[in-house]
Amino acid sequence: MTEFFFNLTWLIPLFPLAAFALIVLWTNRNRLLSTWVAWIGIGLAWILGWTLFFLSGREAHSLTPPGGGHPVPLFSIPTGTTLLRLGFQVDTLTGLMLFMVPFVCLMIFIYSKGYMNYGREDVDPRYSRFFAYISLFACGMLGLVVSDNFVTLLIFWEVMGLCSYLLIGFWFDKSYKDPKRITPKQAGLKAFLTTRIGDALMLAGMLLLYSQTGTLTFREIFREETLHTLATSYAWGQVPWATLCAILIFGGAVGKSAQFPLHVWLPDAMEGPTPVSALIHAATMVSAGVYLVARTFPLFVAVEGGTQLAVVAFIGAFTAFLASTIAVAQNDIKRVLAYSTISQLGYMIAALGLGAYVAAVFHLITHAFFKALLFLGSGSVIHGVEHGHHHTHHHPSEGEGHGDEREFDANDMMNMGGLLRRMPTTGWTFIIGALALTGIFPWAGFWSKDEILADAWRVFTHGGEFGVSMGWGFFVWLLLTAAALLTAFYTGRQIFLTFAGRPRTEAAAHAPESVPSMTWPLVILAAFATVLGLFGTPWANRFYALIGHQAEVMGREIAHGEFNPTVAGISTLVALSGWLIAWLIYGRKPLLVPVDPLEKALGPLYRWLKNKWYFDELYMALIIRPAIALARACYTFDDKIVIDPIVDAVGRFGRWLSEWLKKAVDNPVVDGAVNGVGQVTAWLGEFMRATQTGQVQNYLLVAAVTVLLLLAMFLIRTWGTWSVWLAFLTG
Amino acid sequence: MQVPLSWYLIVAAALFCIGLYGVLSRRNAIAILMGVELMLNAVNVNLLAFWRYGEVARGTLAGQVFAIIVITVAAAEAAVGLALVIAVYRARRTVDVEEVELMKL
Amino acid sequence: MTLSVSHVIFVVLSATALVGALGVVLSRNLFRAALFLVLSFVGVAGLYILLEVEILAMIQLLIYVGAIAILIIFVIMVSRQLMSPQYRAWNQQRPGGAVVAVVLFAVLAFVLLSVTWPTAEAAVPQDAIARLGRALVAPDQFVLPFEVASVLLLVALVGAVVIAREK
Amino acid sequence: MDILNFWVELGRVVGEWMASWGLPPWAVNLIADFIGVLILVVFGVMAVIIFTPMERKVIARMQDRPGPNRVWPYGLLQALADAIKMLTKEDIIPSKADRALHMLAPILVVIPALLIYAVLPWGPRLIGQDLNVGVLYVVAIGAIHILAVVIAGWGSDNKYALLSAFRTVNQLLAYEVPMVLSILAVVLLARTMSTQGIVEAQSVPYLIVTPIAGLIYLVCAMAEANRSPVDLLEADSEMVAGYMVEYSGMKFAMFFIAEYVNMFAVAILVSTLFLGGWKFFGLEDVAPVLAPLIVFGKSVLVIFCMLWFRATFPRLRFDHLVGFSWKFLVPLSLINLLLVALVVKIPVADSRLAPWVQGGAMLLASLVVMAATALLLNRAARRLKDAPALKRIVAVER
Repeated sequence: MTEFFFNLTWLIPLFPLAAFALIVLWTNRNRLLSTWVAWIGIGLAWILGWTLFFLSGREAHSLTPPGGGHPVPLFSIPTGTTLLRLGFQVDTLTGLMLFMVPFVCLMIFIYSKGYMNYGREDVDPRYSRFFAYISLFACGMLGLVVSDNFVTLLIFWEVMGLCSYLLIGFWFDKSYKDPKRITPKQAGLKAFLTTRIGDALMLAGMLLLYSQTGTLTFREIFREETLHTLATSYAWGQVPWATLCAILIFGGAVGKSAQFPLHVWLPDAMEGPTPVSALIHAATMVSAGVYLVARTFPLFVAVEGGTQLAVVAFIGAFTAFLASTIAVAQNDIKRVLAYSTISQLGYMIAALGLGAYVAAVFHLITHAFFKALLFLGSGSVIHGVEHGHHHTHHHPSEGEGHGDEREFDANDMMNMGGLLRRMPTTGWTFIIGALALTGIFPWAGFWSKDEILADAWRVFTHGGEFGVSMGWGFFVWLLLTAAALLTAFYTGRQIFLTFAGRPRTEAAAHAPESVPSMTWPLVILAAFATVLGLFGTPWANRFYALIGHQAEVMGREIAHGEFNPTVAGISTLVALSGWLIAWLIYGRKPLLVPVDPLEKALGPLYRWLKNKWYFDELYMALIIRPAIALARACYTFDDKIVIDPIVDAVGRFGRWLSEWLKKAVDNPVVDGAVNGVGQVTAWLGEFMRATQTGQVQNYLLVAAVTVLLLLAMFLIRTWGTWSVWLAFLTG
Repeated sequence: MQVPLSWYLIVAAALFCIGLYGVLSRRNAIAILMGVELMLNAVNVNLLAFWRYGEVARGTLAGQVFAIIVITVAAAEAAVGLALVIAVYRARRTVDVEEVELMKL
Repeated sequence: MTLSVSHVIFVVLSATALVGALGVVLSRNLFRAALFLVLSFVGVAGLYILLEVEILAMIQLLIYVGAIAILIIFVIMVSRQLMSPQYRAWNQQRPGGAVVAVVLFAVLAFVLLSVTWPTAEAAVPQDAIARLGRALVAPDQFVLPFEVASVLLLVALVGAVVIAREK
Repeated sequence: MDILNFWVELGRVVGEWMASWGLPPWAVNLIADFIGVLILVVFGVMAVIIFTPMERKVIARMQDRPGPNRVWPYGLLQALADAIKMLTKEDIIPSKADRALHMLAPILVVIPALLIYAVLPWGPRLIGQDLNVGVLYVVAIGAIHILAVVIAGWGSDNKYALLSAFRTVNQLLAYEVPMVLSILAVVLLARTMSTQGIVEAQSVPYLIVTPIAGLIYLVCAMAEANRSPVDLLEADSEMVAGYMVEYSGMKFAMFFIAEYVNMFAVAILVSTLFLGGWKFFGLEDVAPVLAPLIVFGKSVLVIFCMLWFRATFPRLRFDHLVGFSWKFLVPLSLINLLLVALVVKIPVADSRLAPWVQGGAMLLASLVVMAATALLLNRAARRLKDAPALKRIVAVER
């Protein structure tokens, strides 16, 4: 029975893909049908996904290395002397992802119906297309988590890249009065190109792996002897192949999971519809990067104390801190969440860099739920404010003036306030999500984040399993704890600015609660954000039981995360103080005008943070401008100095040659021959024409005469043997 | 006393040659069609004569079946041929095969 | 060689058929040519009866006389002004055609008369028609030609309608 | 001498009598055949004398008028008077007509009408020639009838006559198809093409077994025999008298005779194919001498029905007539043929029961098809009634 369901794995990505095809090809005229097709597609994937999750949990003992996951081979591509075996697999890590991905996707799909204004007059004109895209997106993520090799993984990875481009730029016709503000079209392009850098690195890593091992299947690469070979053979100097490949593959994760220095695309990706933000930044795309590292973890730990883990840990921790600082100074409700996402992903990456495999995956799962909740909640808020704005726009009141001279931004928290009364369901679920995010006991974030911090502390005090030095442990712990403080602060700021106090605009005052198809997913996700952490408590860590053995290669075991009262205390204290500071600044005395008090207090630092550490400007100056300049230079060189003259010369020579040929060869010889043939043909035609009367009866007469002649010839030829012929006829 | 087989065959040959003459020398498409019908009839006479004088002893029926199929083909040919004649006549007011020569240069 | 009634009948019938055929190719008046054609068909049908294939004789009458000849007459009536004397009935190759036809007949007759043909000893079975019917639809005999012929008929029917329909 | 088997006995006795003169057998046969042909021809021609008065009287009664009543008795010898009148009339040939064809047509029209009598069964063993392709023969002979009418139309050098010839080809060919198909249904049921065999095979009259074929055949036969209301070939009000317009005197009489001979033949055929021929509840077995009377009685019944039709229905428009055949009768008869072909394949264990079971199934299926047809026609008629063009016409008429 288990076997049977495992062999159905290939269906999981197929369901959303079929939904995509159906919508694009047939149902796109009918919005309701498209909605249902998408829902059914992801719903079936969800049912099958959970089935596989529970089955894989039950069969966990047989799905651990060295046997690896249950293979579901699809087909083989002959590549010269070897076969490239492509297929899917199920193991506990896949099962865990199948627990999270399709369910969160389903919630987002359901939410999308309301968000895209189904059944209202302002329904999105590309409504069906939206569902097609998100179905394809879900297909990409589901395919990615069930892949058992780098090839299919990369394919689905790129499918997601394509979908992120399409979805971030979904409102590609939108433009803003402010020329500096990034438009959805540009944002999509930015996301695509930025992640492309990581993808290129990852592809390089994959190719190197293939050149070294001759295979791209996880199962075969992660065999002990293969890993050992990789760890002990050197690319150059003292750099083993394993380290090089791991760092390159990590490049892909950096791009997809928006880690420093490729994090710049993610905040701008907020230009897409909010369900897309939830989909990209919670359930699917950014998780894919972390999943990639988790999936290829054996490669990362192949070399004892290698550079690769240090790189991972540093980038993760630094990103977590960097993003949380930027989030403090953002006013766009979704951008705050975006930076929060980057920061939380940094946590996971850092945890992986310390070898805290279980903690990272645990946080990945819990984070997906509460971040989806937060994004959908913010979408609900934006939606409400937009409708409130429309409401006031249709009934303009005399007292309200400032909405008209500048563009109204429904995403701006400064335009909100006091929404808890207007949108109770959204508000309370959002607050639950915020508590989970900031790591308040007993919500999910507390347990997962605490486990990461505890692991970091343990590395600092006891040393890591994979040769991670103690110093890294402390560095990571410090940065993550600081980030936790900032997280609590900006989350509190967000809550107080959005939901507390009094409405600062007419739009916020008239914002209605969202439709049930939007609020129900919020409630369900809130429930999960509350209880999910209880499955990962240090005393009964189900996650450890499930995936703890996944990373056990080269004879090493992953330590069981233990409860550390000191760390837990510190982090709780930090989180509470973050909330407290936020309350002191924004909650105690609610804002009445849209000016952040922090701006005055921090001065230049605020601007520094507000402008995201000037990363965009830096990249503009360091990379994009030089690249464009280089391209110009190449173009000039190409066109004006080298290529053009050569082309001209070749052209002139050709012309001269052809002139000469024409005079010397063509006119006398070829033309003469052609004309001669023509004349002969014409003459022959005139001659033969007489026989071609076009009269069928003429032809028939000729045929009859011919038959007669043949008959006569036959008779004459056999005259001597006439009797023989007769005998033949009669016999 | 039976009629010898060769009598039938000679009558059929005569019928065939007369039909051939009609096909070769007539100008009117309908007349040509009639000549073709005569030739087909000659063939049928042959088929049935051979059936009667050869096949009956063996108990097979190929001659009759073949004759039936020839008649079928003749009917189809007449239907299509006459339809063509009508179409040509309607378009060009003639059924003279020598005047229907638009395709000729 | 003794002559019997069947010889006489044969001569009469074949004379009918041949006279009819000659009438077809020699008469200027197309309507009369068509009637001669009918005469020829009737003569041939008589030959069939003499050959003891009554069913084919009846089919001959039904299809050739009842359908084909009538259709030909119909078309002749439609295009009746083409029978006026200003239209030439014969083309230039008439003498050539005549010579070819005569020579061909001579050769065929020569060959036919030189061969010793078998005589019909066996009697035609009583259930010949039933056997013919079964043979036409028996899978191991003629069902395929039969079906092909029916498809051909259908195609010809549709084609004739399409071709002859006024636009 | 067996009085109950009088006709067959009579033939035998006459044969023996002639043989006693010392004639060779083939001569006896020849003379006997000649006598038989003579009887049949005379009897066929007698149909005119019998049925002309009948038609005129019956229709007159239906139209509530006395009909011919001058020639004694009750005007029943009117036909004889007409014949004498016609024989004395001038024989006219149009000056530009094709004389030979003009003369040929009246002869050619009578011959096939009489030829049909060769295969009409009058009783057990009482038949001109029991051909094993009997019904096919009847249909084939019908083709010559068409030819004759066309020749008449062509050979008269008359506009109406020529139009009539065109109509002939159209109508008769159109109605030949469903006629052959319905005959084919009967042949499938009886498993023989011999008319005698078909009569013998009818334990139940085929009109009851396959009413669709019967009715279609009746309609087609009327069209073939050119009877009103489907006498579009000679429709007086449209084309004077059609192909007969230039014929007078004796030649017209030939056409006249042919029509009645044809009608009688058709009536006998209907009774043979669908009414059980000379069978009448076993009476034919008891007294074969009565068989011809049974056939005659049934035929008169059929002819009465034809007259009834004539008196009841107005004449059809020509395109309606042809369309009725191609669009209605042909599909229906094809369906019927399919039904029959399926039903005769119903396996019945007891071979004695087989005809009854198959007949019952056939009747049931026929009734279903007829009901469905009626339903469809009703639908079509209703749609037609709602058609705007028709509404306009109705409005104008009001």
